[in-house]
Amino acid sequence: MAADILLDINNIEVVYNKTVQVLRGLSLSVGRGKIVTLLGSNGAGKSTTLKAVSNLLALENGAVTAGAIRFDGDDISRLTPHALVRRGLFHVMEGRRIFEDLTVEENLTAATFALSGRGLKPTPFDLVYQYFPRLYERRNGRAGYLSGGEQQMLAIGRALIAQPSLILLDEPSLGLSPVLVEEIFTIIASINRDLGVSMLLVEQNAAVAFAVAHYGYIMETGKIVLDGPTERLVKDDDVREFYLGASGSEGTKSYRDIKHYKRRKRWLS
Amino acid sequence: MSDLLFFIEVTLAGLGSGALLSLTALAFVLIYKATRVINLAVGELLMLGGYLFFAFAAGLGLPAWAAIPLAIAGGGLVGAVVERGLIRPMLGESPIAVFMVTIGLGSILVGLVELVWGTDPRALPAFMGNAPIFIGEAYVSRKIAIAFAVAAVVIAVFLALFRFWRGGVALRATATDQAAAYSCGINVPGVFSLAWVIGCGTAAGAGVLLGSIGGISPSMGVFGLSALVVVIVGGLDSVAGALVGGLVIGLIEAWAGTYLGGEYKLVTTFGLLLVALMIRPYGLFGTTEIERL
Amino acid sequence: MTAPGETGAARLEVEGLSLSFGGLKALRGVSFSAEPGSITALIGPNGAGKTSMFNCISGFYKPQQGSVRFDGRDVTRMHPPERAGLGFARTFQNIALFRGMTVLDNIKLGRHAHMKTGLLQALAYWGSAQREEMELRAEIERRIIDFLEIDHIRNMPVASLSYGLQKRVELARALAMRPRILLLDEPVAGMNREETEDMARFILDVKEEWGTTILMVEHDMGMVMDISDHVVVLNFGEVIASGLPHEVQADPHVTEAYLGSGDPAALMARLKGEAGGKASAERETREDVA
Amino acid sequence: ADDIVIGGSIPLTGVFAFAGVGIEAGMQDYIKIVNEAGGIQGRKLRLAYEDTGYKVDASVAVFNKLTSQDEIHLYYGDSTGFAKTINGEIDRRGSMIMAGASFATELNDPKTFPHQFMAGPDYSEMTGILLEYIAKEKPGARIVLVNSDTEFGRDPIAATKARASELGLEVVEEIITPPTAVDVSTEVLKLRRARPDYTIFHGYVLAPLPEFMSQAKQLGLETKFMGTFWSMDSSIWAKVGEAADGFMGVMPYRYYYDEADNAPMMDRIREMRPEYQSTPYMQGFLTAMLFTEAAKRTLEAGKELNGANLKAALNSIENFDTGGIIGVPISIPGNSIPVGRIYRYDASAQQMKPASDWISVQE
Amino acid sequence: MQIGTAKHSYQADEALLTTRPQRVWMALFALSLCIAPFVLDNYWLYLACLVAINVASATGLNILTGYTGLVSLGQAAFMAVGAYTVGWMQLNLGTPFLLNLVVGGLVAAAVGILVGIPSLRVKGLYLAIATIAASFILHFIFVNWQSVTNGNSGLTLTPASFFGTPLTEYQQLYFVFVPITALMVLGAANLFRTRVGRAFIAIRDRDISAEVLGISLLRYKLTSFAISSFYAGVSGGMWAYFFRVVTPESFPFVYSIFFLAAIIVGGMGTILGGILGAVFMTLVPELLRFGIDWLTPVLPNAAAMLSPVRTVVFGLLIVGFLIFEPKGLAEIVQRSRRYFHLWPFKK
Ligand SMILES: Nc1ncnc2c1ncn2[C@@H]1O[C@H](COP(=O)(O)OP(=O)(O)OP(=O)(O)O)[C@@H](O)[C@H]1O
Ligand SMILES: Nc1ncnc2c1ncn2[C@@H]1O[C@H](COP(=O)(O)OP(=O)(O)OP(=O)(O)O)[C@@H](O)[C@H]1O
Ligand SMILES: [Mg+2]
Ligand SMILES: [Mg+2]
Repeated sequence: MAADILLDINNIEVVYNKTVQVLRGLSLSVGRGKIVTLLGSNGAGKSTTLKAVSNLLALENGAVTAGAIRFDGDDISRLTPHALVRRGLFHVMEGRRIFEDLTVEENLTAATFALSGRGLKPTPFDLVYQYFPRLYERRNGRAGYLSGGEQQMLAIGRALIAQPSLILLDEPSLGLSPVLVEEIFTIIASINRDLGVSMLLVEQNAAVAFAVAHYGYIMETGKIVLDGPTERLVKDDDVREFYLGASGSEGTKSYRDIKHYKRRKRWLS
Repeated sequence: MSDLLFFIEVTLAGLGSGALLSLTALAFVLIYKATRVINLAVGELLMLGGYLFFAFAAGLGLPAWAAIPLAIAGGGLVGAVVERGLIRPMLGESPIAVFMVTIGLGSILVGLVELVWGTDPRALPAFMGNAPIFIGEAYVSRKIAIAFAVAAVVIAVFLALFRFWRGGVALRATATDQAAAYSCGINVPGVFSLAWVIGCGTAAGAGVLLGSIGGISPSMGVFGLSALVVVIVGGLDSVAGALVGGLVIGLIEAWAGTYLGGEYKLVTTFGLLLVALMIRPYGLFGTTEIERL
Repeated sequence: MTAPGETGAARLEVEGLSLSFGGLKALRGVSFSAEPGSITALIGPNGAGKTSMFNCISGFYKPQQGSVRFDGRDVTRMHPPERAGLGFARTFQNIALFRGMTVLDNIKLGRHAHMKTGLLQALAYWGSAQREEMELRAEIERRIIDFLEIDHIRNMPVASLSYGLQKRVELARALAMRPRILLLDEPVAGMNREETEDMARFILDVKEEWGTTILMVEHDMGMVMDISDHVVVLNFGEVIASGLPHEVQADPHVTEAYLGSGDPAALMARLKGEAGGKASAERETREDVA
Repeated sequence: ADDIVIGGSIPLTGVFAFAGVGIEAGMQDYIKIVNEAGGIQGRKLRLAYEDTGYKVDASVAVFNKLTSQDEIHLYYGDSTGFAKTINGEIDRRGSMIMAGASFATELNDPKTFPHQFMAGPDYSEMTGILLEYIAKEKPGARIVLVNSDTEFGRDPIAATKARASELGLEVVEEIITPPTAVDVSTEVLKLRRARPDYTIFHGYVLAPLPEFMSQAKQLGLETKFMGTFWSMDSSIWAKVGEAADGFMGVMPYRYYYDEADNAPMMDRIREMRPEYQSTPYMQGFLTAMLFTEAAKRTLEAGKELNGANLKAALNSIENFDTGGIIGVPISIPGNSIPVGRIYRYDASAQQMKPASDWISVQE
Repeated sequence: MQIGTAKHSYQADEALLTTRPQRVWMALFALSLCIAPFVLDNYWLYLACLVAINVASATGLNILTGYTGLVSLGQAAFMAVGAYTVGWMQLNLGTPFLLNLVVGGLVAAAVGILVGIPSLRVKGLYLAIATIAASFILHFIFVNWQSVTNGNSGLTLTPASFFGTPLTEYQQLYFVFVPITALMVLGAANLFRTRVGRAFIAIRDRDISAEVLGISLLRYKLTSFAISSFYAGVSGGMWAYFFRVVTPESFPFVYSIFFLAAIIVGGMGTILGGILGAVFMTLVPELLRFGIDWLTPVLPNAAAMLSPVRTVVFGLLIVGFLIFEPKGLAEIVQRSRRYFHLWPFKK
């Protein structure tokens, strides 16, 4: 395995409740220092992929039944989720999942457990407050009362505290205002650039995902159907139509003009 | 004897038994704080603690200073086993389901104790001495005074721990969202085990104290119910609540028992519980649940 | 309960609404109105108070000041269930389907406030109770399930549905409420372009075929600008702009507080173009642009 | 001929197990004695019983199970609740008489409970016996009643108070304890304030009596503690140790170690069982003896074994010699045998020593 | 308009028993219920009556806890209210027993509403504890309201009479109890075909959004308490006629736990679950009795182990079901139904 590959997912299959197969031979890899985006329609299995990597599947009664996942060259299938975090793989879960009952500051404190046994200098909380000044204002309030966007900031802030080498980001733009989306993606890009953190980014907002990612995968019902460097993907006709909302060669089409029939995706045929 | 002195003595006795309630309530709180489980088997673990002490002290003839830590450790061990075997498989199930598991556990423990030691009540070997204690002129039962001191120290230790130790955050984080706690690098199974071991150990210790006062029997677990009232009044996730709640309930029981009659003890506390819940649905110091749409 | 005949789109007016939580002022004297049969979009930064506004309108929060009027009638002090009876229907930002029920039952539940079966009739399930259920079933099948194209999932438990479908079931349930005003809280959040298109079509069809007044919170500017008739912008609990979509879009305050550059291509260019520089620096750049 | 079956709902486990185990042994032993002597008119006696855990519904289930397996004319029931619950059924069947572990005052009423009886005094008669004793020892004594807040505990309160005032005794305080009380410090404070000469406990087996007594001792209270039948077993008190010394109470039977001359049955028991047998054992033994006597008298009179005949036969017992189980000849005019004796616990000997002669409160 | 799998009518689609095998099985079951009293001995009839009583009460609790999500540990206390009401009416008014049962249910329902009031503010397990409190307070009332309850000694009832015949034998009681219970179960099943039942489930799943969707929490939480305790009251009334003695200790707190355990073992939130759970939890301890009978020759001490073993088994059942089959017996039945598909009624 090439040394510049940080995360390598090879042909994995995932089954929930011993019955529902969700991933069917999915492979992808994340290069060191790169942002890789994973796109796909709802229910394709993107979140499942991330949970398989961070070993959180078991909590939802799911299991990886085939294939291998390597992080930094090691097989991680036997590691507990927290041990994995302490190795530098941090998962920002779908739906924010901040600790509602804890204050903002305690949420950040909780994330310091990721540093246990790594001999790192603790991250100053100020770093987070610098990126997200709003959090500073509300640092002593219960996180459950934050608005959606503020909660998303906190979730990313926790990732910063953990000083990971790879962040799995599950739909960070969900429910954020456009300006915040830009802001957060700017921050994501700068974390990647300045701190050299690699990222696997799952997004529905393809446009911004492509803006920060170096490489992209598109998945459909449990498999990768298309991949390539971002520059190439954004030129693909189907990607343009189904993810970017462009119709043919003209610009973005209006939602008012949507037809009541749909064209089939090429990769489904 | 003056009425005032009598009142003071009753009050002191109430505070003393209240401290025992607080200690038992602490077992509820520790487990709830980390796992969001109301462990209804606390009463039975307390009983088990009494029997373990009995086994070590009367059965093996160990001195009290050895038998007490052993009984507490035994309770902790049971806590670890229970957590591993019964609670962890229930991760992610509804709180009611886990609550019922602990009810089942209580029943199992009672049955096992009956199978091993039979149903006869027994007295524990005395280890606290007999000389009565007088505060000024007021009499305090020695055992109750000792129980009070022990409970005060233990609760103070936990209050300090939760205030100054990062682990307190880990505990509460785990309780709020296990997956998220994992993803922050918190050793969730570790936190679970720790909470159960300490919680059950505390219950076992309380059992030794209680048993040395009133003797032990398989049905002494009902004391857990009174302690449950305490945590509900104090707030399920608050150590301070356990302390204050225990003392308040202890006092009220003592006053009601003395001035109204023993049959009024339970009604008064339960009546008060209902009133308290209507005013503060999450107890005096409990955290309100966030409800947003 | 709705008096017979009171159907069709309603006009909603919010006047001087203020709401605070302890020291936090979530809404400060907000006023706006939603015209009958139109789509009004409520937009604004995160934490601006949009969901809180919805909660005040549907009665879940009690505002400290101001009023909510429904077709001229003051409903500010009314309990949520009564409002549902009047024709307030909504969906939720974080999906609030009843996970223990099937899709069909979830949808049926929406009609609750308009049904009459009492406890005793329910226990006997005889006569009018049975008739009422049958009518409801027929109407749901005819008007909602077919319309939203969810016939294949009607008997599935909602928990097993994908996110997009769950959102659609929420809409279906809201439609079963015989809405005279429909509140949609982020109907397309978490959806890809394709699903967003579907949802946009449904919303437009509801407006056109049912003639319902629609009030919508959404962060997907593409959709908001395309389908809404009127846009209200909240920031820090205050209305900072309102008007036609293109007017609002052009408002510099709105751009600064909420929209940003609004152009992913520009974002991409900027991110890719710059090799160094801190985020804060970039924020300044953007302000310069504005 | 067919066996004569004694049915039994017996609490071999649960809170009352210590009693049930003794009762079962006592009944089995007496049955053995009868069978070895050829049974009743050649018919062997047999005990068919099951454990109830001292729960009423379980007792009823056992009753129904046993009665649908065997023809039963004699039945042993385990609690007041059961005795009352099954009473209607027994009357309806009219085929049996029943005795049991309950000495509830309420059951001592042949009108309401025509087919039941108890092998000893009822609880009010027990406290009555205690009061007789007190009135003789210390006329005008001050008394405190301590009762548990249960049906069992409250049973004799009214009768005790009435009887005390007849005897010129003063009930200075009534203490009711919750059924599960362990910590009794406030109650002891009340006791100290009342300064009684005698404290009568009823409604407990053991706890919280020892704690009561040791705290009272710590406080230097002079009061004498007394109890009723179910807390009179000396083996329970042996476990309590020194604090138990001086505890007194009423007991309708002789103790296992009572070596009185005119008590052949006691010798027989010691012969059959070399180790100590509890007071419930005596109760079971005597109950079986009275069952046998009733059945024997009925059969000898050539009558059918049914409830009415058996009860009539039982009530015909007069000046009956129990072989020394009870120290005086007994009669059973109604549903109880109102005889008993005061014993005092001697901690050094670990035995109950007689403190009075046999006292009868029969009118 | 519809294609493929469309049902002929919504009526058929909404029926309680939708398939032919279901209907046939139900008919067989009903038939065996009718035959049972003629073939069972007194002991089994006794158990059958007890099962009927427990099924009625468990179904009630299932409505409250399984469907509405309000955990109650007061079901036994509500039964006691019904039992006392029935007992008092029987002794003091001599009214017909069916009327007594209904009034017993209504009084219990009224008390249930009162006890349910905290549910408007208090949630989850806090509420469960509030119901414990309520049941202890009720117990206090039973002990101390001498004039009505006769204190600790309780009420001793005369037998119920049906058109002049006193119902004293288990067989007679069976013929009364089983139809009453069947009706109550049917009523519960019907409930969940209508808006009332849906409202309950909605409250269980998420009460605050249910409110915004038009369901009055005040109304429906209290309704659920009322129905549940009505069922308990009627069941308690039957209990009173069955055992004919009602004392404060007749309905101990563990009996409430028993019902909660029953619906968990049976399956929360399914009608079938309430029934199966009550049957199972009533019969298992008795079956253990037979197990001990067989063991006695090998283990002379076995009899003395029955009660602790029962206690352990009771606990193990709860724990085991929750861990291995959280949806309870009802799920096992469903699964085997799927497994056997339409056997033996293959089309
Ligand atoms: N805990 C679970 N148990 C059973 N099935 C599950 C579970 N979680 C997810 N699934 C199923 O797995 C499939 C993939 O789900 P996943 O959440 O990975 O999709 P996704 O690509 O992240 O979708 P989205 O864009 O909506 O987040 C879906 O069909 C979903 O129904
Ligand atoms: N129940 C509550 N208690 C305390 N604060 C609250 C409560 N509900 C909302 N808030 C606060 O009120 C403000 C407005 O929240 P609201 O949810 O209305 O925002 P929003 O405009 O919907 O944002 P988003 O677009 O992120 O959903 C936020 O700061 C939030 O933290
Ligand atoms: Mg996802
Ligand atoms: Mg919002």
